[in-house]
Amino acid sequence: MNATHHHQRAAEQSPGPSHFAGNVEMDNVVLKVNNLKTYFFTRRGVVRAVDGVSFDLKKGECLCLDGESGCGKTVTALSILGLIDSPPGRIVCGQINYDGLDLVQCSSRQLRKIRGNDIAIVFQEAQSALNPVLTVGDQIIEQIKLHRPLNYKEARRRAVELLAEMGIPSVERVMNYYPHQLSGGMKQRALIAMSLSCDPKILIADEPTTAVDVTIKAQILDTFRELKAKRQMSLLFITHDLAVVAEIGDRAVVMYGGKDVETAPVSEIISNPKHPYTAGLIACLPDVSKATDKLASIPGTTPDPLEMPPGCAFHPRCDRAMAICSQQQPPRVAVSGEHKVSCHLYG
Amino acid sequence: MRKLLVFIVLVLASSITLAGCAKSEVSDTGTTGMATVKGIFIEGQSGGDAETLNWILAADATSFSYVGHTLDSLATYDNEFNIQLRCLAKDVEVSPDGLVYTITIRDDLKWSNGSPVTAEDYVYTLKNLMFSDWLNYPYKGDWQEEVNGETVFVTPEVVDATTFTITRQTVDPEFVYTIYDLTPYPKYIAVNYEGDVEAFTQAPEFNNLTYTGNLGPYRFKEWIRNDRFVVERNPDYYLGKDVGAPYFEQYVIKIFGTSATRQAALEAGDITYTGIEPEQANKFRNLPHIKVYTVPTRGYTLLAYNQRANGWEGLKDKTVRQALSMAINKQTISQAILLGFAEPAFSFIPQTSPWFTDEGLVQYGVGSLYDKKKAAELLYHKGYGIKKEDETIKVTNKDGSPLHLILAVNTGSKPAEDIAFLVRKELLELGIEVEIKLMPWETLLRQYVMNKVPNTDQEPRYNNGPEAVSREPWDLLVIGFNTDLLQPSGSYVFFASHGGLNFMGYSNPEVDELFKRAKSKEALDKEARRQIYAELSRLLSQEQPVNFLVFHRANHGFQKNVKGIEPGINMGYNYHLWYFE
Amino acid sequence: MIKGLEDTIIKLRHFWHSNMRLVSYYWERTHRNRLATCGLAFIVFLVLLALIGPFLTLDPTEVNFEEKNLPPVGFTVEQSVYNIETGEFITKKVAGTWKHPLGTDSKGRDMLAMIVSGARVSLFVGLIATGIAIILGTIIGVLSAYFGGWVDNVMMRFTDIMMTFPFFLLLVLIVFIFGPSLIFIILAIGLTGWTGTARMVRSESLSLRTREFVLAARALGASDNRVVFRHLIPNVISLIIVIATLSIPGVILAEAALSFIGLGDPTVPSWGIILEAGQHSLDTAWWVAVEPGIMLFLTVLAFNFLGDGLRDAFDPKSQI
Amino acid sequence: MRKSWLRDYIIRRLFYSIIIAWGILTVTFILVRVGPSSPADRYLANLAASGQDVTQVIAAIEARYGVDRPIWEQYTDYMTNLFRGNWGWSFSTSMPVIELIKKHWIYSFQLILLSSLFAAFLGILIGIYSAVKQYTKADYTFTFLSFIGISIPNFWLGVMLILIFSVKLGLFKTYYDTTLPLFSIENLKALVLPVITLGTGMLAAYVRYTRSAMLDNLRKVFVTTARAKGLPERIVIGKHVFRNALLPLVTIILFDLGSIVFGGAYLTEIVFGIPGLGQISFKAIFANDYPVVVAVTLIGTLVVLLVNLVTDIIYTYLDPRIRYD
Repeated sequence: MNATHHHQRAAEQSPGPSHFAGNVEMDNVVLKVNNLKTYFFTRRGVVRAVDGVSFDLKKGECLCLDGESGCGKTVTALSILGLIDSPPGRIVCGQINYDGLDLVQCSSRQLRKIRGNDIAIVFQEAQSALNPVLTVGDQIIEQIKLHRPLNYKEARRRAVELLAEMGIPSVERVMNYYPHQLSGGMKQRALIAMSLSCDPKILIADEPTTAVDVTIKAQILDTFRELKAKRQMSLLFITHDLAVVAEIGDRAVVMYGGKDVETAPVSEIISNPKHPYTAGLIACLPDVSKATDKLASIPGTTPDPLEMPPGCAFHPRCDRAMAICSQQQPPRVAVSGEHKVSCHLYG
Repeated sequence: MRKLLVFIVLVLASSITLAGCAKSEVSDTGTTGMATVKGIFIEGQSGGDAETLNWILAADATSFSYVGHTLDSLATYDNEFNIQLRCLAKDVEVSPDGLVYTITIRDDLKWSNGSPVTAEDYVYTLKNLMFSDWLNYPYKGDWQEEVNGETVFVTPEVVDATTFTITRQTVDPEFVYTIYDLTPYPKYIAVNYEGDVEAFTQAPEFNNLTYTGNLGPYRFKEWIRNDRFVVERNPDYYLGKDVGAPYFEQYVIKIFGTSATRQAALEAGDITYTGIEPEQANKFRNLPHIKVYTVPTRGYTLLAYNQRANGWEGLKDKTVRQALSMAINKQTISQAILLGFAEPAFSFIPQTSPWFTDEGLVQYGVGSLYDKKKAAELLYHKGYGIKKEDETIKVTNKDGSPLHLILAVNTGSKPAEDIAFLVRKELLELGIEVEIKLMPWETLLRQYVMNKVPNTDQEPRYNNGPEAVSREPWDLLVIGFNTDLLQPSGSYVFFASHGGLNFMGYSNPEVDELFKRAKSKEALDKEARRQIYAELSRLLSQEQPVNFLVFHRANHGFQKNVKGIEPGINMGYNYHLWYFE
Repeated sequence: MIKGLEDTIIKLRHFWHSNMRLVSYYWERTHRNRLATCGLAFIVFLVLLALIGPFLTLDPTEVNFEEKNLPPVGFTVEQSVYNIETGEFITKKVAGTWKHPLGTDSKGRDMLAMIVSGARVSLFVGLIATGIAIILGTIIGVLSAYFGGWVDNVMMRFTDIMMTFPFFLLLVLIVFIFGPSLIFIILAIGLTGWTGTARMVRSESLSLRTREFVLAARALGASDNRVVFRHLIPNVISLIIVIATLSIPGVILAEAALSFIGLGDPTVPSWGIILEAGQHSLDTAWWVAVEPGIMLFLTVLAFNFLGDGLRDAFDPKSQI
Repeated sequence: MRKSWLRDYIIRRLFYSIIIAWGILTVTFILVRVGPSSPADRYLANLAASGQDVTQVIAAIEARYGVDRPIWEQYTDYMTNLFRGNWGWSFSTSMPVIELIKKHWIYSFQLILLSSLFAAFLGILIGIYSAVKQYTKADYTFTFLSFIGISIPNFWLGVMLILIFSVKLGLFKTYYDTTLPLFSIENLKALVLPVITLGTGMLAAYVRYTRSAMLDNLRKVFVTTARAKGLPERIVIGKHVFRNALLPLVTIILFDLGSIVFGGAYLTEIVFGIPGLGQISFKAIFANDYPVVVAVTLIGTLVVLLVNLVTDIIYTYLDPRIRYD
């Protein structure tokens, strides 16, 4: 109660997102997403998959996008790369600033130059993210040749190096393997190797640990950590798993119903969640120290994307909902320098 | 080569008969001076390809016509039935008793290897091939006669290199026409295959006509099955030595799937000649680049009355047949169905035959003898009918039950089908219900035409005696017959009691006797024969063993630049003298 | 007694409701597809035409050579008759009349009446032959899947042979041998056309066989008969409906093709038979070939539209 | 590693194909021979006209072609000869069956090949376009047209094309001209209408198959991966999506190729008077010429079986996941 009060005050002192636009750390920001809205215009209605998301990605940091499935994380990632299927999807407003460019306004040719080269992405299911009828080698070489002026031999050599770097055994053979001949972990690594093949400045990882089992998950997280350390690149890590966030993230953006509800450094999110939703998520984390019979969970289900509740989308599930919650969108307030939250509790 | 008597009423615009031989002398049109050898003549046909060029094995007229381009027969005739003896034969002489035929062939005839064609080749062909048991020439019956109840072959004999005789034991004044059609096989090749039917069937020389030497206006070039038969100009042709004939580089017979595409090809100028259907005749006449010739044919369509045990009993009665014939309008058939390209028939001898006479001919189905009311009355008087209140007569069975007749007809022939429907319509007006049974030609033959005596192990034939019946019962049947203009006696097979094709079971001793007399010594006298045919015609027109319906006319469409054509019943007889302008 | 009746009624009502819900659900999904709706409407129209049309039109067998080859309303053609005496043609212009709105054929039969009675034949052939093929295919497919082992092996090898057999040639052979009667044509098409159904039903049943409710039924000791007829077949019904709808046009076309090459039943005027006659007089009376062709085309199109719509409706994958 | 199982598989399939071919051969032989009609049928009427004893002559003619013997004997005879490479003598066309086939296969082949190429090329292009532009006007138009294409009876289409383009407009000959040199523009022109006739149905079907196969793959994650790599759309569609869509397409196209040999090609040949194997075997059925019917059926069957086998083998290269065990 006390903490809440404190943050409320802090928000009053530094109102509005414009505050950190002029941040001194601006040079450090490699990707800036501002008020991004990506809607899907389907026959049954408009799905506001991403409905006003803003965040910065700084150089060398690992920013986690967290939230339940369907909250718009993946769509945000795809919007950054301009990979929204159109129709039915469309970025209706917002800016994505990268390297002096607004990616939303970029021509598809400019975007293609950035994709895979400056910004790469790793999808969650390596099984379906790799083309089943092309060899692993071919798929990596293809990307290298696309962005680098290398001949086939050189591209191949680089691909072999990358795979070896990812810790894949007998690389030469694996190059000629088709995806189905690899194990799940190997596939994931191959995919990561592919995304790294052009030394991207930003790597987006879309739930790379969801489809694999626990030991591999740990290995992959290790890989990412090493990468970040070694390569000085920014990582946008998408996950629904706060445990993963805690393990790898520097900062986190919590999303709900297409909106970023809370943004803060990871340590603060874990120790001092402001938004009731974030708090709920953290409460759901299995805590080994406490022996409880059952896992906690947030009551209710994620809202129907076609019928988003008015006001704060979370209010039907929120145990601290107020009258205003169902009427007005909560404003974004900064509870501390790096900690922002959208909730009427702090308005 | 053989002319076939029964025709499937299929395509009425039948192809012209390209005579097995043609005049050697320049025809009096005197146009040959302008003729030069050029161009390819393409004849369009629909209705199937030939089977074989090895003609002794053939069953179909198309096969004989293909071979005819490369191989002349002994003799032929022109449109006025003048016999042209200057073909392969120099002379065919009949002894006064009508038994010995002496044939003298030309001495400049050569096989392909250069050896002369001799009388020996002819006699060999007759004796060792056509009369042989191993080869089973299907039409050897033409060369057989009945002597003391036994069927024997006529006797051919070589006299010298260019002369041979054929001796009969019985007189047949019209046998000479069979001889005219004779073509030879080369003995020097045929001996290699003698006795081995399989080898003979597959003999490359016979199947590719490589032996024909100078015997025909054209030489075999190519035959693509179901597509085209191509012969090329034979520069050595014995009749062309002086005049340079024939004048076409190639003669092509092109096979089409339908008459529609065939005619369209003529219109487009893709082909030189084809038959024209009645519906199209006027259109083609008005085309500037086409010349249409309308000529009589040998074909006639008839309605057979089943007088066997499985037909309606009434049909055995002459009056009933007459009454039915009286109810069917032949004008409608010739005008509405065939659009004028037919004339009413009253007997089996058409107007175009030299033996035709209309003296005493009873003309059922036209004029005053097309009278439904009278027909109904006739039937009523025979007991087949009931009078209704308004005095009109409804034709019924004798017991007053409705009369139901079965009319069989083959499919694939539009005129035949149309006629069947017309017959049904006409008879319905008398109160007779006619059920039309449509079926393929072979089915019609096997189940309705062929017959056998029930409960015996007889093989079905077309006429298995008076007790025989067909497998399926029928009453009426639409069919086409060919008549031979020069030898009408051939029609005995249809109308004589024992005639091989008398499937309707008609029997009249008087008719039998007349046919016999037409083939006897008495008929050697032409006037006597004319009398016999007149009597036959009159008798059959009155007896109505069948309802003779119409004789057909055919339309032949040519590109206008084809010259030298003499239209007529046998218009192809001089085709080797045709040329492109 | 009354209690039993009540139970039955309740059960029936329940059955009716649950099924009607399903039916209306599928209808809703099919209906959404505009083309499928058009197809269904045309088929309904066609069925009505076939059922009551013959009572409204002229007699299709009535010939009248005085009125032959009349063009459809709005067209004029020239017709001429040859005069054998003068060698000249008497030509007249003939215009289509409302008595024969679609014209007449070369026998003067009313084309409209023939098209209408042709609809009867073509639909009859389509439905019966498809019925035979579908029933055979379903039985073979279900049994194959259910029993597996050597039964499956034998049946599927036989299906393989049938599938490899050049279908149309087989059809032509059978009809040629047994004669072109409608019954044989239907039987020939039905008896040769089941292979696809058998394959599809088999694979569908194979996946059903391992599903819980079948396993449960078998565990509870249900007889083979019961499992096959109560559990397997009802569950492949939707698949079968789709196959049937998509097979009917094929069957109608097969009959027409047979007629076209001269192996149709000449006594029953199907569209194919009319078309065959018409192609010989394309130049004189084009409408005789064009009209049945259009009907054939529209019918096949309608069934394809409907079949496609149904497939989408029944296919859970295509849910949007 | 791949080779050994593939070889075993091919051997197994070949063996199996031989059995199927033999089965079909036997059934066809029996079907043709048990029919009520006889090769002598065409003599029926004319024989009687010459006053012959029909039965005797028919018996003689049947003996000439060896069809008077017990069917079992004819069958073993035929099979023995076939095994020795002797395909028999066609008595309705008077030439060795093998010669007949040698002379006529090319007409069927060029028709089928050109139609397939035409249909596959255009069909795949339109299908891809339609899928990529899903739910646009162009897509709806092509989908609708493809429905029309599969519904139009191809023999009727042929007749209509002749009526319009040959009869009314005079742009083409009303028949196929066999005198044209095989590799010439004229020949290509002569095949335009037949190819359209035969190809339209196939084209429409391929549009539909391609469209749905492409749609199946367009939404897959690996396509997004490919785009995320920065690949141009042309390569994403052409290489990544199409390579995957090709799998079902190859089966369908090759399967169609087998089935049209005896379906549409048959009718097209008849409509346009193309003297191909279809037309030849069709005439042979009516003439009871069993050596031709059986031989053509056998060839058709072998083609289908071979094509199926080739499809399976191609498949292993197109889809590395496939293994036949």
